[in-house]
Amino acid sequence: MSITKATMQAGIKRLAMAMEHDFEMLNTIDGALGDGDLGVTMTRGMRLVAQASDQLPDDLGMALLACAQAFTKSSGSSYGTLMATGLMAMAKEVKGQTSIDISQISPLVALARDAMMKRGKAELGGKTVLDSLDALCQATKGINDPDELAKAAVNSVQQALDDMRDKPATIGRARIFAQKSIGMDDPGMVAMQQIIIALADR
Amino acid sequence: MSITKATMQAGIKRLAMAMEHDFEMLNTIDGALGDGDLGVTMTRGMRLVAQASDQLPDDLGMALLACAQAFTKSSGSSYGTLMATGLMAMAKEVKGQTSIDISQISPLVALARDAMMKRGKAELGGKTVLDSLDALCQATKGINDPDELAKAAVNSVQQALDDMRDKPATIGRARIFAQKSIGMDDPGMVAMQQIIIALADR
Amino acid sequence: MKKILNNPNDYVDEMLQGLIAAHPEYYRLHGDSGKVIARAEPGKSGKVGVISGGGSGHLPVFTGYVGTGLLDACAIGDVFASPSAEQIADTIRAADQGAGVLRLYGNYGGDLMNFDMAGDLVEFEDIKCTTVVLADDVASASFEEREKRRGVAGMVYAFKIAGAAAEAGHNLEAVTKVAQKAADACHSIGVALSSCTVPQAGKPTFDIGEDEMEMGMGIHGEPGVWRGKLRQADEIADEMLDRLLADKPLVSGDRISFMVNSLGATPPEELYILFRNVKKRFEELNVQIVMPLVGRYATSMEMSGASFTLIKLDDELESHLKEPADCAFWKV
Amino acid sequence: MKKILNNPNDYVDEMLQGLIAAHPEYYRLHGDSGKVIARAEPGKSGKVGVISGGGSGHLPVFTGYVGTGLLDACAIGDVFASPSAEQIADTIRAADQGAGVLRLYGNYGGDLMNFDMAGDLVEFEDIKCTTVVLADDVASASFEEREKRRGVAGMVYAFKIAGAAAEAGHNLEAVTKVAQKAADACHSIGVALSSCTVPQAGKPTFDIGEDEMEMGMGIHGEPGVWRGKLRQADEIADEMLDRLLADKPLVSGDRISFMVNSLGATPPEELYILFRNVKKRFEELNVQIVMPLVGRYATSMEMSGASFTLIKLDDELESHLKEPADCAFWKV
Ligand SMILES: Nc1ncnc2c1ncn2[C@@H]1O[C@H](COP(=O)(O)OP(=O)(O)O)[C@@H](O)[C@H]1O
Ligand SMILES: Nc1ncnc2c1ncn2[C@@H]1O[C@H](COP(=O)(O)OP(=O)(O)O)[C@@H](O)[C@H]1O
Ligand SMILES: [Mg+2]
Ligand SMILES: [Mg+2]
Ligand SMILES: [Mg+2]
Ligand SMILES: [Mg+2]
Repeated sequence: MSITKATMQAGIKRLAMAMEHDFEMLNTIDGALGDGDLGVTMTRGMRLVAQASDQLPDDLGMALLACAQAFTKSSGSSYGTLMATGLMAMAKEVKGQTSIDISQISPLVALARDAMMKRGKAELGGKTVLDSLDALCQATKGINDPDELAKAAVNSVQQALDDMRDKPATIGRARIFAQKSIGMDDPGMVAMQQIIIALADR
Repeated sequence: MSITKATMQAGIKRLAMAMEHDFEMLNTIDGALGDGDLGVTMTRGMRLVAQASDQLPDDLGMALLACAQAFTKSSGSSYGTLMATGLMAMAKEVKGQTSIDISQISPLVALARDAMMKRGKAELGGKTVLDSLDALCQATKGINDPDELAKAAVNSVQQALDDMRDKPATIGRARIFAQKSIGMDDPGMVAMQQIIIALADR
Repeated sequence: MKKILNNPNDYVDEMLQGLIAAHPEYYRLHGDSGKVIARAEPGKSGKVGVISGGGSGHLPVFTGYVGTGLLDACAIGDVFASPSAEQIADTIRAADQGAGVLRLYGNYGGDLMNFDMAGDLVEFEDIKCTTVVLADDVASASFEEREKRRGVAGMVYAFKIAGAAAEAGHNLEAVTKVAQKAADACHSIGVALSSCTVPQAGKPTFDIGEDEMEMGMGIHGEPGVWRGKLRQADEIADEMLDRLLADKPLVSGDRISFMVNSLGATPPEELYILFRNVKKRFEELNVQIVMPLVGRYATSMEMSGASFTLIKLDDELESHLKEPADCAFWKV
Repeated sequence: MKKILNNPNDYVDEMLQGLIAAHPEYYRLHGDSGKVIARAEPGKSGKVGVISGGGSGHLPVFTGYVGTGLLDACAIGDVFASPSAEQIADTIRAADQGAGVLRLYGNYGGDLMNFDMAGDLVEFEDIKCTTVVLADDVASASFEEREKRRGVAGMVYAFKIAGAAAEAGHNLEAVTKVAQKAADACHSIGVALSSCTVPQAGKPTFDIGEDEMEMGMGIHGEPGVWRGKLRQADEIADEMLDRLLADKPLVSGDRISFMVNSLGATPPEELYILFRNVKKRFEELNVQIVMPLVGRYATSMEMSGASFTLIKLDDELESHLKEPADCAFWKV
């Protein structure tokens, strides 16, 4: 099975709606340790992506680039910039392709993860969105069945949250509240869980 | 009976002590409608006058001028400047004299009152120190007996307070609280009452 | 009391010591009262002296405006208190270069008496003095009783224009005349959102609710026109402008300068939000704003709020306004 | 909320509109994001561009310092939020005169990512970019972990020095080198007495008792070193100086510049009281303060408090510091 422009457009629609739904929840969870704008970042970004969705090019690399640009335009917050970084890394890889085999997903996520690590100068295990992406990448490796893939993806980001919850924050605004953050979920990881649930259509 | 340098020095001593004693009271009463510095003004001024007292010249005009300068130096508040103005007007008049007959007191107070009216651009009846001085001037006119003079002086400033109490303030900082000031004594008039009591040694 | 100070009684002296330590190229202490500031380099001989003075707590007013093309000297009292007549007399002496001295200050009872009295003190020293009193706060009295108005930020325009005229070599009469013209051309109004604290008092001068503002309040907390719920920036600006324009109607083609001044705590961000509306309104009227001033020009320590000052210009005022001037707080 | 504003979401846009309306001789909008400010008159062809950017709410930082001998362009985000990578890319384009662009900004996670990403965006347009990151807040990390420190008011010295080097015609490598030298020479510390309010949040960023202060607090309210009873000005100044001098020991004969900066509400009166003690301390050390800066150079809207910045000078830094510069907020 493979992903085409139409699959992507359907995914964008679900994701944009999910982000509207999670607006308050993401702001609140970010507000507890940071500046409370994560819902704003995700809805602003996804509104621009959804607007561009009808005119997406068939080249999926160019399509992903357009999504990345929506994030660089709409916000300067860390998560928006990291999203753009990850999308750009994937865009570079699939440039020229009009479909992506689902077996490519795991290596594409790895590319995004690595580009984001470089951009944010952060390590794995630091209780950030990177840990969600790493879990996702590992869990989806070698899976060819779409249903199985969706299930593994959704489970992996939940598992990442469970694994990290009791660690202190080490990165971003939450770092200065390291002690307080123990037992609390990282907002960027929660956002990634909602993204994956929407894309996986679960 | 007449006033000499020695009489003046004794009066200064009593007045300086009285102003230390009334420091809080005058600040408080000024604070109710103004900026609460009237005690500060009077103690600062009288401390300088008391300091200069030992070296006072025999010429009572020059002696009064020295007192005036103590007030121009020590404070920029209205009352200090008015005191200096009144003292200067009297100083001009008695320049060259080494004694002042007590019958001269009423016309000297009139001179002070008029100079202060000019300086402060205010009228009589406005519930200010001018009304105390005017009452004082009227009440002491033509009296030659020192005891009778002292009694009349002390009574006049009390009477002035009673007459003005229920009028609104029209001058200085208290003017903006005109309504609130009805029923309250004017701080400058209270200060003049204490000055007269101290000088009259009652 | 959210103030950084040592003994409240030393607030003004220590402030002046710091000011002079930071800017010895502009300011020096004159005389021994410790509260008279003069230009580091006196004006040239034969120049008319321009002095001012008043209570502390309004920086850059008054002391800050001692400088070339501005004031020659300044007498500073305690916070919100007039300097003494003796200090003002010293200030006149510091500013005199043989051509007389203009006393240019705000309309407050204590200041009026002390500047007058200082004139008496220097009279016998043959220094000629003239007086111009700023009375620009339209909220403090009606147009018919203009002479009763408080003096507020319009002062800054008067300092600038009188200072330029003196620097240009005009005589005392001419400098006084143009200073009076500038003073008469100024119309101001303020709005306060929170109080300041006088150091020696140790508590806020007035109480005001967390969601309240007061229109027309004076710079020492003198009561204003109304107190009510805090409004939006554009509404506030519109009302302030309306009040100024009622006092001084303008017609298409008029030229003005305009100041949006912070009373202290209100940040420049918010002054620019106000100015945005001011600019629009004057564009609609086809009135040209020359050299707008947006910033902290006349303050009340940490009071929140802002004031507007409108000065209607003619050629003479405009050219003096634009001439160079230089002090630690303002360079033209 | 004691703030003068319209819709909180329009705070930054309206502020920028007002800024440009007030000072069209200095600033213009570049591009169509509405949040990139460039010099009204671009620098001359072949000049290295110097840009900065960051969150709003710190005027004159960042936008205010666009001007001759300072920044060429600036990207401004929402209050306390980084501008987007796209806006920064536009800023780089506005500043480029063919000789490359130095990105000079404060050490905050979001800004770092966005300035980097902006570099990627303009790379294929053949604009060469270099980076210098200010990390001068000694309270935010130890000397051993200097690179983790927050960037605060030292920024102003770096803008001035890099801007002067660029204006003098040095190439990108040389401008970058001296900017890095200036950044490394800066040591700052702040003390906060009260919070500011982010317009969109509508309530103070942090609570602090009426008689409390916090030593070492960051300009967005990041936690400091200790919180306790408000101390006297001289004690506060002494502790701040001691912390700076522990970070950067000085010896007799050294030359420095020194900034006493208000975070917003703290009035100049109190800055001068602080400076008085600073001056005395450096006189005792026989350290010469060149061009001291006392005023509001890097603020957090209406926060009360102050910061100190010490920059150790050598001949190169000192001469760039003294060269002319001109923007609406600062003229040298
Ligand atoms: N340097 C970084 N590296 C990786 N992830 C990061 C980094 N900085 C922030 N994040 C992630 O972004 C989330 C916060 O995003 P956002 O609210 O946009 O940040 P901010 O508002 O502080 O710019 C965090 O929960 C974390 O998962
Ligand atoms: N213009 C004036 N004419 C006459 N008396 C005045 C005038 N102004 C003030 N006073 C008197 O001075 C008193 C206040 O003095 P003071 O506290 O020194 O004033 P301030 O602190 O406002 O300068 C008033 O109670 C009043 O009696
Ligand atoms: Mg956030
Ligand atoms: Mg953010
Ligand atoms: Mg008083
Ligand atoms: Mg007083």
